[in-house]
Amino acid sequence: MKQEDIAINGDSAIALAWKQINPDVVAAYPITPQTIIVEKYSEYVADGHVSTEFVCVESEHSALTLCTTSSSAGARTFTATASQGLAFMWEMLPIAASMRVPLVMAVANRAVSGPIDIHNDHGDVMSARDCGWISLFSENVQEAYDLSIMATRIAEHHSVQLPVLVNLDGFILTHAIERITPLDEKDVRKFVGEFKPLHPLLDVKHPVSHNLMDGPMFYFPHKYQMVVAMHHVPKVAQDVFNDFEKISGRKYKIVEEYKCDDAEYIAIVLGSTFGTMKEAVDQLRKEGKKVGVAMPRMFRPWPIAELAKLMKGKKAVIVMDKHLSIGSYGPMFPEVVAAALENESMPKMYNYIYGLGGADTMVSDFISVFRDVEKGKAKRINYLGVKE
Amino acid sequence: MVNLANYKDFIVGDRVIEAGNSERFHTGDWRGQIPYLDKDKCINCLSCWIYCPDDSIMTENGKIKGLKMTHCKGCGICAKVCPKNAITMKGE
Amino acid sequence: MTAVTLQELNKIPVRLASGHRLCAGCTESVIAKQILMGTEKNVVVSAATGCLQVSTTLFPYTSWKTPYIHTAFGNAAATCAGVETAYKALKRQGKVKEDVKFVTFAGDGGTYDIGLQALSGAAERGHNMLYVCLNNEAYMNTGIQRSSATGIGASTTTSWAGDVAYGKKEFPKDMTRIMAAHGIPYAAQAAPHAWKDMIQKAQRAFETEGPTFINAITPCPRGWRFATEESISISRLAVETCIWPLYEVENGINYNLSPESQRIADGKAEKKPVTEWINSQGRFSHLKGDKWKSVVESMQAELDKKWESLLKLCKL
Amino acid sequence: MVTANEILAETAIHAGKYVKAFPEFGPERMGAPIRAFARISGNPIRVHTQVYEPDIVIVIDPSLIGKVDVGKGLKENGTIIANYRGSSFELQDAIGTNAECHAVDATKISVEEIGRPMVNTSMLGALVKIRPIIEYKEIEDHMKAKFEGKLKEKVILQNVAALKRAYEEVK
Repeated sequence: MKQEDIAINGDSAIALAWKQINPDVVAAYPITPQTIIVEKYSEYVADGHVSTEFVCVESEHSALTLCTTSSSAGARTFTATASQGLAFMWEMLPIAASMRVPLVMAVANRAVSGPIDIHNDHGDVMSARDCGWISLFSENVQEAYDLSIMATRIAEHHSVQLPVLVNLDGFILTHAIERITPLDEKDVRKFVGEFKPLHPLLDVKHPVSHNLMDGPMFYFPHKYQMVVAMHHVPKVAQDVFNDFEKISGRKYKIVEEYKCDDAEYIAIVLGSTFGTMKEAVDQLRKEGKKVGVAMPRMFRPWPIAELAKLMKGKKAVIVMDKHLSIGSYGPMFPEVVAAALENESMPKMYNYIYGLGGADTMVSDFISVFRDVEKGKAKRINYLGVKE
Repeated sequence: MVNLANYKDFIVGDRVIEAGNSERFHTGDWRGQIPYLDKDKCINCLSCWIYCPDDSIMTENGKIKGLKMTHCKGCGICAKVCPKNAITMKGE
Repeated sequence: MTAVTLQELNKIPVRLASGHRLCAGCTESVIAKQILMGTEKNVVVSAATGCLQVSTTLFPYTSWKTPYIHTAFGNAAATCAGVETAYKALKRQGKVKEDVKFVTFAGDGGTYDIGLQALSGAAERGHNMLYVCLNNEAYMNTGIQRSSATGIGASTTTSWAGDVAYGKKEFPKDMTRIMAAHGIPYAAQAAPHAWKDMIQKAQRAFETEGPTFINAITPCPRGWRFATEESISISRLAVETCIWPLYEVENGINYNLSPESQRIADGKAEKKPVTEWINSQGRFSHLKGDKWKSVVESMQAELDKKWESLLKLCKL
Repeated sequence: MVTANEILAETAIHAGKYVKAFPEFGPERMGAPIRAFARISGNPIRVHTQVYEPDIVIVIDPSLIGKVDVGKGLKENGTIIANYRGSSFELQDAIGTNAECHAVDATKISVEEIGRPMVNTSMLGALVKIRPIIEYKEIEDHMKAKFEGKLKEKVILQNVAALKRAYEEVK
């Protein structure tokens, strides 16, 4: 059934997707700019729109703990956080992943303290990148909504069984009203289906012990088991994307491309910047510049094959990082370079660090990035907007 | 090269579905001393049973059947709590 | 409440299997078994990182014959609360048919220190679960470091007794009363030698709706430095010296002494001096001479004060 | 102001347009001066940055005029609509701009119609008169629908009256 378009901000769109799925358990702790998600969901609970057990915990550490064991117990479980909240959850991130719980967490991406700054960058999620979670990125509110629905299917797939982060840029998407086309609730329920947990704790007739202590002989193989699960993700995700297209008409790919086919210079970005970058690309194309932009739909697993294919034969690749590993590159840059190793020849590679702590980056800034690279004025690492 | 376990032998995640399988792991060889039960003195009060940390007091129909040595770590609690001194600890 | 006799208890299948790797003479498994005898319903066990956890679930072995889960150190209450929340959701939908009870075990480190926030949060939210603190008065799993449950004067590996120090300088936190102050329906102190009292308290806790708390003194031969066979008698001594009075609190208000402590209050049993406690364990050996006499005196004074205050709460 | 921005966005989407409307990013503090942005277009909106070169600037708080450069970045054919007691020429003068300016005494209108200086709805009325990006009727209908059941009918009608008066009175 075709739904009427609605005006909704990113956080509320996440809450709407959750409401339509009606998970068994939601536990969360409020933090800017994720707050609206929990407030809105609390409203759905109060008005009886969902039958979810909704728990307002006393901290993010407990939020993720509660969600992890709830999922282990056999309940479909969602949560959301940002910044310091994700940092406070950090201890539980790799535990949730190694316990193979298919829970879904929205992250309203925000800079990590200090100094304290509530605005958007990718410092929170990038600092959590090695924890074994699948990490999906959205360009706009529609995608944040769509990915929240698709994430459930990806996480719960029996060949995956890993938790998923759904990232949306703090304020830029969380607090911005955009036009989206929601799905019919019945279609959403049918799409996500029933949660079929593996060896749930609450199957008391078959008592199972979850999360034992490993010695060196078992730890590494258990980690390798997760590696194998991650390898399954691109195929599973693309299948889920394709199924989703059937009910929504919206296409999703492992790596999203914009005018990359004949481009000589391409930028690789994450999140809402993909949209702004498209505008920059269009303006440069009017001048006849062969430029393009791409966004990996997921940072974990890192889509090596798709990116290698994308970079083949390009003159230069510009990696735009909204986070900085201080003392090294932006977190995405070495990953892009490593993916390029799959090809016989390497394009020129540049790293731009931009937008930290919410420093707004305009279309004209992105245009100047392409110009500087074309003119050979770019350094290996460039700090956009900082006077060096 | 170290010989690690094969990941394919595990179920998904760090889980064990065979409840109580640690019974196959024998802690009996940790023992420094061994308890001996004098059945004639035993009044089947079950004190040793309720206090044994390693579930090594075998019972049947509420009576002491004997001591199971596969897991007994030789702590001596059973001997100490026995009101009739029916259990004594001796070097192995 | 059903009558508790060893003959009856002996019929209940034991839910903690042998083959666990707790030290010889450790009372943690004794307490865990006693607590689980408090219900014949299905129980999900959770645990904080600690001795019980590492010893009972070393991959690929588990000693638990009942569903068991562990996540981390400082979140035992949240670990249990998550399963309990899932149970509520799935039970309501008919996806789980059985009645299930929830219990979590955590040491004093995981309860008094790093896990306090999660525990307080879970207590305030009213999860239907029993939280058992296995209080062996220090971080035993990592090698006897002091915690806020460690008694004054105890020598630990982070509060050594030395030429100028008498061991841990501070009196322990009164965790049971902190939990009672949450207004939870049931909180109690127990000790493993008093098995009947322990099991009755567990029964009471399992039958109570809402969060319940049992703080169990957990003698540790290795950390307290006494012979392994003494575990049960040391537990008894903790009660006899009033180091560890046995009592229960309903709804944060109604304090009642349990039989063994009641006998002391009634003058029917002797209140033993703290020196007997000190003399029974190697961790206090430096307090035996005259050098730290004043410390021993202050220990006795504090104990007496605490005991009097408890009697007042019990309206005695 | 955030609510006004919401109503504007919702009405525009209802009218088949694409929108990106958002408050200035930052913590919410009652009474502190803030900005809100809206992009409205017939095509999907891709640019996610704040608005630096607006077509229209709406000044809700008259005390900012003369203190803050409200016309900063305004496009060549841009328009300023302000809650201002004087004439449009006086407004132009007070701001110190050659840009097209329109004044409406939204404070007076809202006090008289709503009983409180809640100027949001009045400013929306003025906006759709000067720049009919959406039709007046659409915004009135949407406002009624949005607040139905949430606000008392009397309050809704008061707001509609303020919307209408500002629509008529803006100079």
